[in-house]
Amino acid sequence: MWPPKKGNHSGLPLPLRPHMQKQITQQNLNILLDSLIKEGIRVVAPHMNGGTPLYEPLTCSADMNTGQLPRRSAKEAFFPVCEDIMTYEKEGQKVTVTDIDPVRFPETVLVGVRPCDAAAIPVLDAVFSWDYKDEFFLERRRKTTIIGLACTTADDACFCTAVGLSPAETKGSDLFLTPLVGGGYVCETYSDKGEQLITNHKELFSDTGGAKTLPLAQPETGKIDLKKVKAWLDEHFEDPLWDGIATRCVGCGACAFVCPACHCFDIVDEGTEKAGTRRKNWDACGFWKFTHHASGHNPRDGQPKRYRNRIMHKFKYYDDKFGQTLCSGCGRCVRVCPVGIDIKAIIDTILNSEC
Amino acid sequence: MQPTKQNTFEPKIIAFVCTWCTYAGADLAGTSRMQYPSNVRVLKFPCTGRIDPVFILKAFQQGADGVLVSGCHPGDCHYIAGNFHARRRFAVFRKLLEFVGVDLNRLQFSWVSAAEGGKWVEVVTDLTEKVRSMGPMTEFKELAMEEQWSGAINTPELQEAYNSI
Amino acid sequence: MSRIGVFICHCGENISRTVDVERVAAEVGKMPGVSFSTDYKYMCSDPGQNLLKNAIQEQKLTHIVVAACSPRMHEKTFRKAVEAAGLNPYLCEMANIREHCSWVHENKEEATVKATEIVGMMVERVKKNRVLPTITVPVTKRSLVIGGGIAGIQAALDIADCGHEVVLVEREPSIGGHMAQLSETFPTLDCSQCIMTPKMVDVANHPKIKLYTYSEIELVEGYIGNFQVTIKKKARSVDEDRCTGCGVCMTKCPQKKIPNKFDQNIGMRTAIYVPFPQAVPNTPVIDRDNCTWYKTGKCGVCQKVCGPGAVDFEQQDQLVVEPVGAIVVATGFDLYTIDEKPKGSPIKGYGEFGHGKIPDVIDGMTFERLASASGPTGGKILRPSDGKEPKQIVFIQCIGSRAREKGISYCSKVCCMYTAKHTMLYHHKVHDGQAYVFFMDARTPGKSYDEFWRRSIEEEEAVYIRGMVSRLYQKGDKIVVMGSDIAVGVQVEIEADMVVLATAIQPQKGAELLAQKLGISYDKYNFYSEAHAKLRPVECATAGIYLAGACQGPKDIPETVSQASAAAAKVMTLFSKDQLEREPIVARVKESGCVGCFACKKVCAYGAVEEKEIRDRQGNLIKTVAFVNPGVCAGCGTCQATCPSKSVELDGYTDEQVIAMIEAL
Amino acid sequence: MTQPIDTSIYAAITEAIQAEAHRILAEGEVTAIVGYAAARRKGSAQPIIITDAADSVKLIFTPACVNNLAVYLTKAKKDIPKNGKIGIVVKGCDLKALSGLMGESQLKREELYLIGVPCAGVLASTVCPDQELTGDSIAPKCTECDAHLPTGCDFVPAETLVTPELERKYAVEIARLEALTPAERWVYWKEQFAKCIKCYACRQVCPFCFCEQCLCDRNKPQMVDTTPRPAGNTAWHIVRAMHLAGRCAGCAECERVCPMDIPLNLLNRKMAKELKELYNHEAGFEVLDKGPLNMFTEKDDQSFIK
Repeated sequence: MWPPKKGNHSGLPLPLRPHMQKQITQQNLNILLDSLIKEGIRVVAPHMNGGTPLYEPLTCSADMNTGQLPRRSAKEAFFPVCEDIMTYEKEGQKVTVTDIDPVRFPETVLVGVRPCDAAAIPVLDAVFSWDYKDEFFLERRRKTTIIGLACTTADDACFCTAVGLSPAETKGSDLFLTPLVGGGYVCETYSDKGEQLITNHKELFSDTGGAKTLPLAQPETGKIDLKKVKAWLDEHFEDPLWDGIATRCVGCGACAFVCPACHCFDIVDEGTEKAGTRRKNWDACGFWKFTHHASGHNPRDGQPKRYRNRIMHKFKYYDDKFGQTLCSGCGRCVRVCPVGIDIKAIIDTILNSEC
Repeated sequence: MQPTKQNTFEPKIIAFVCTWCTYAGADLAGTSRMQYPSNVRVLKFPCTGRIDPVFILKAFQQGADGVLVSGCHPGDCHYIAGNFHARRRFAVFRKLLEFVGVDLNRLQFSWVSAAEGGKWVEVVTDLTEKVRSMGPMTEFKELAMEEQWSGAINTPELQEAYNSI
Repeated sequence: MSRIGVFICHCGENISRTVDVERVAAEVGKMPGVSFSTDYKYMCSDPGQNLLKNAIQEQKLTHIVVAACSPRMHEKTFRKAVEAAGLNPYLCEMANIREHCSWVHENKEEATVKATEIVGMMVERVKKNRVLPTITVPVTKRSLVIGGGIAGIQAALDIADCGHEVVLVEREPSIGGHMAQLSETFPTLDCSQCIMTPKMVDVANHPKIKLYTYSEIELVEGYIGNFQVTIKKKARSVDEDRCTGCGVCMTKCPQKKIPNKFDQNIGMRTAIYVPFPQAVPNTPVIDRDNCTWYKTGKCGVCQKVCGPGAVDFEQQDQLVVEPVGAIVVATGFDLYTIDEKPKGSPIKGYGEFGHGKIPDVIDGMTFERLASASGPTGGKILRPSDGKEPKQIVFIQCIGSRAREKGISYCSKVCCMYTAKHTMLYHHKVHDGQAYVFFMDARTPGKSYDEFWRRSIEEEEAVYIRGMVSRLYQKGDKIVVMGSDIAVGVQVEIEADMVVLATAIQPQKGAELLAQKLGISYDKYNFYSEAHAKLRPVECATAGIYLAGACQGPKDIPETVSQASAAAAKVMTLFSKDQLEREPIVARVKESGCVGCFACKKVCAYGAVEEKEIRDRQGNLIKTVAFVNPGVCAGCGTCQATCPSKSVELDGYTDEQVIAMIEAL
Repeated sequence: MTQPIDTSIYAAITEAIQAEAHRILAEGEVTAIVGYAAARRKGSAQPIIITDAADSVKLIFTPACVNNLAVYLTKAKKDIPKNGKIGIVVKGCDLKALSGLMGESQLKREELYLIGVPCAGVLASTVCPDQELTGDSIAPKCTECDAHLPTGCDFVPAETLVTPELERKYAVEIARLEALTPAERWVYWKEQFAKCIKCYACRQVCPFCFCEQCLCDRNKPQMVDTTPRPAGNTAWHIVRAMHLAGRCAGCAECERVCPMDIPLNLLNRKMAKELKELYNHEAGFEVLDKGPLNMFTEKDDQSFIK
């Protein structure tokens, strides 16, 4: 199985070129979502939880609020914060283990997904399906339709354009919405699932009437030469730069947990002697425990080594394995880092470094 | 403790006690053949100073409807001052639990000496009666069943189906 | 995988009457990890214990739960049995289904369910039990006795007679303490010095007793069996080895008018002095505050007259370290001094009864010195003001004692008896005099005590007036004492020549400072606290330290002597073994997790937590962590509940064990 | 309440810090200085550790200098090479953490060179770092600040500053929650804790979470469930609040860095309030031998004990 073949291992249908182009009013979009909810489909969309924007299941379309980039990425629809994978029960000397059946995962429509979030999802397909096929991830992928939404605003943490994406990037979306001046959206389908959704609710969509789309966001960052970054990383596993940029890292998992592409997880058993559950939950390479061996040895024994792994994994290792970059420039890690570590600034530093 | 009859709620009470005083007081209640509700389960410690607030939290999480912490009267500590340290620790911890929304009627602290078999019976009976009238401690039990939305496997219909059972 | 054996006891019918023991055994047999489960009529009987032992061997059991009575009853029994069968005793736990279940519930169903759960809880606990080896600590078979009064002397002699070395430390220049000051003792009226001084000489001559007088405890380190005590030998200005005790220096000293504390400041002494003629050792001390040499640099007469050349003005305080295995604290008492309030004293009500203002108002101890044949008046009762014999004398009891409003709530215990004695001594010496006693109650429990008190009234003609004195003032050369006789209900007014106050017994000044050095606890009056008021009355909660005499609370001489012998017996028990064995329920630090915040050290009442430096092979300091001295740790576990990272753990009550029990419910 | 707050002296403070940093590094009084430097995003600041006097020009102080740099001095978090004294830029609130750490044997005063910063306030985590400091944009902790001027430092720029009276945001919120029923409070905190993803940013930035291995990372026994489910989250935050009781002096870093906006400092302030009422204890104003939960008096309140 090593090295993995680059390409599609997931068995999921490859995205199509835009196939169908339609238009929908805001009102009809709401009707669509409400009817989906009524059908028992889980509709997940950006929503304000108190003051915090998060992707969450809606009980009513009116709760959708696409005004801000959700604090956590859309990856959790496929790779939950925490999920059960099996349960155990002991009686006497007998142990009964019951696996969680992915068939029970709900049908889901993920709507209002930002391009940087949607684009990261097919990138994750690669790692969850190259040697071991992670049915937990793949079943959720199969059961989910992704409706992307073009960005009209960006802040100075955004850098999707720098990693070759854009506020109009359709990668990863089954259906892609671009807001129109005066309300409503242009809808383009990029997969059978997207087409199916329109076909099933034909009455809510109309043909495009040449209405003008809203001006899209223009993140201020220029393009990064990812090849050059990788080339530098290929040569600089050991470099004084790492100490310089990561001494201040305090070793939390905030960057990894909000990242649309980070996908490390831990498996823990929770419960008592008599019964319990094996659970899979997010993990982060910034934690000291991440590579802590049972022996007490820790090969990544300092924060710079851990932070180096984060950069290496995103811009070198994943590329080596799957030919893709593990960063979609959403800027979440830049915004949440408690000590202001800025991945964009670090890439800039790498590019500007002498050798 | 499972409900013995339908619709009668029997609370589960966990008691963390000091071996030198309250445990001995409970022994005395036994040798004196006093009677009290069978709901309490006693965990013996060398001293209330050993009782970590996490144990109380854990007890609630494991389904306790009421928790009792009982040790030696001030000045009587077998280890000089363990109960004084415990007193401060729990004075603060109960305020924290109250602030996050735990009804303090479910958490009782007492001093019961080795001679106070009667007081042990009274404290246990009162707490059991009080908690029985309050009904089950649902907060932590419900919490244990909850998932992040992304990890939930039951769809709304399933949820409804569960609820109707 | 553990192979747990569970044994359910019927306790005759005590348990089986309300608990269906067969059902419990069957239910428990199904629990994970339980490989053997049975019930038996009497587990604690020989056949019961044999059942247990055989099962351990036949079933290859690794952990044991005995469900029976309270572990306070039979835990030791079953742990011994388990040990005899080859298992570590700490792999055996008891489930209390008698006192906590069958005896307190009547409903058989409920009791059976509860018993099953209790056993289940202990099954989960025992799985997490670890093999705990018994802890042994070496014992230094030398003892320190602090205080050279009758308590310290008795304890020192008893221990030394047993063949163990004793280091006796006394703060004053001579041993003897308060008992040496007394004239006669109740209830036999034998002369105190006659019975005391031979014991003092025994101490001085005992080959096993090392005596440090004019010395104080500076520092106590270590723990039971292994204390290191630093003693400060104050400069005597006289070389003890050279001095022959001839006393010429004292006769030649020009400073002759220094009030002698031993004589309650009525008698006078010189600047180079021994407190009293029978002092042990008989080596004088120079009182540097009153010595002309130290004040002006001139004089030096004592040095000139000293034949052996023992006087040494340059002598310095010395620190000596003595290793000992046990400590007896016998620091005695002090008297409530109503005339002057000691600095910082919380006691209210100083300056009452004219004490300190009216010269003929004296305290009981001063009366002892007046009555003593070796005292300043040669045993004659004479007024300090004019040296006349008082013909009317008033004794007032409970001065300070039992006065809650003043801050001393306790009874000083000896005053009733010594006041009765004083009336007799007075009557014997002043045949035409009349003694009056104001008292609240007469407390005379003790062998021949009440008879003694009645004798003072019936034969020695003392007049006892039940009631307190309301006012007392000087009128000419008389002292007018006004009070009420509540038994009769009349006001009483007596024109007395002399008034004697029975002042309260208090701990020595600075008692709390010594307690802090020793790491022992004390009550709100600063009396030292015993480990248990009834069952461990001579031991401190701090292992290896014992109490004797009035430092623990007011006591008379027989009681003091008994306690001193008891303390000596405790010391000898400790010294009877070369190694001290103790239950291994002690805290241990997991050094890898410890960050050295020392919260554990801050809450440890025993001073068992020390700081330990961890260094790499080059000797560089990696970190400083906590270390629990297993010899000192008492096993309360307060450190573990306090440790934020749970890097200290109490063996026998680990978090794993506790959580397992909670999770079993 | 868009009350403007005067931060005009911050420029002078920046200059003074730079000059002092240059001097102490050049003269070898310290081997490193922990301070703030400008970052890429407009107006933003980030912690910086400098060892070269020439780098002292990088040091700044602005309303975006939000971090409590004390976290860099505790062993479990960071190992700045300790071959000499360390200089550190501290606001009054940060200084309180330092005194706590000294009381808990984690730091020694003589190993530090404290550059105290008179501070009128810093920006809330919810606003962009280029905003003006006002009564609205100020961090909630600054509305309750009682240490605008740090004391006992080795160097403090001479300026004094006027600080406006602001509504005490935590006090108001605590009072609101206290007025609710336990059930209502439970609902409130349940919603808050449900958001937690166990990224442990709160723990990692906390100067007092200096344990090498957190109790909540242990699995023998598992005292607290580690998964980010509502049950484990609730237990984690309760245990953390208890461990900080009597120690936390309110730098509010936990709350600032929480990517899920959980009002963690509310718990800590509530605990501080209780400790003040019960034992008249206030954390951080002096180096204490024993914290309030490592000591007792015989007269402590026991009205809650039967």
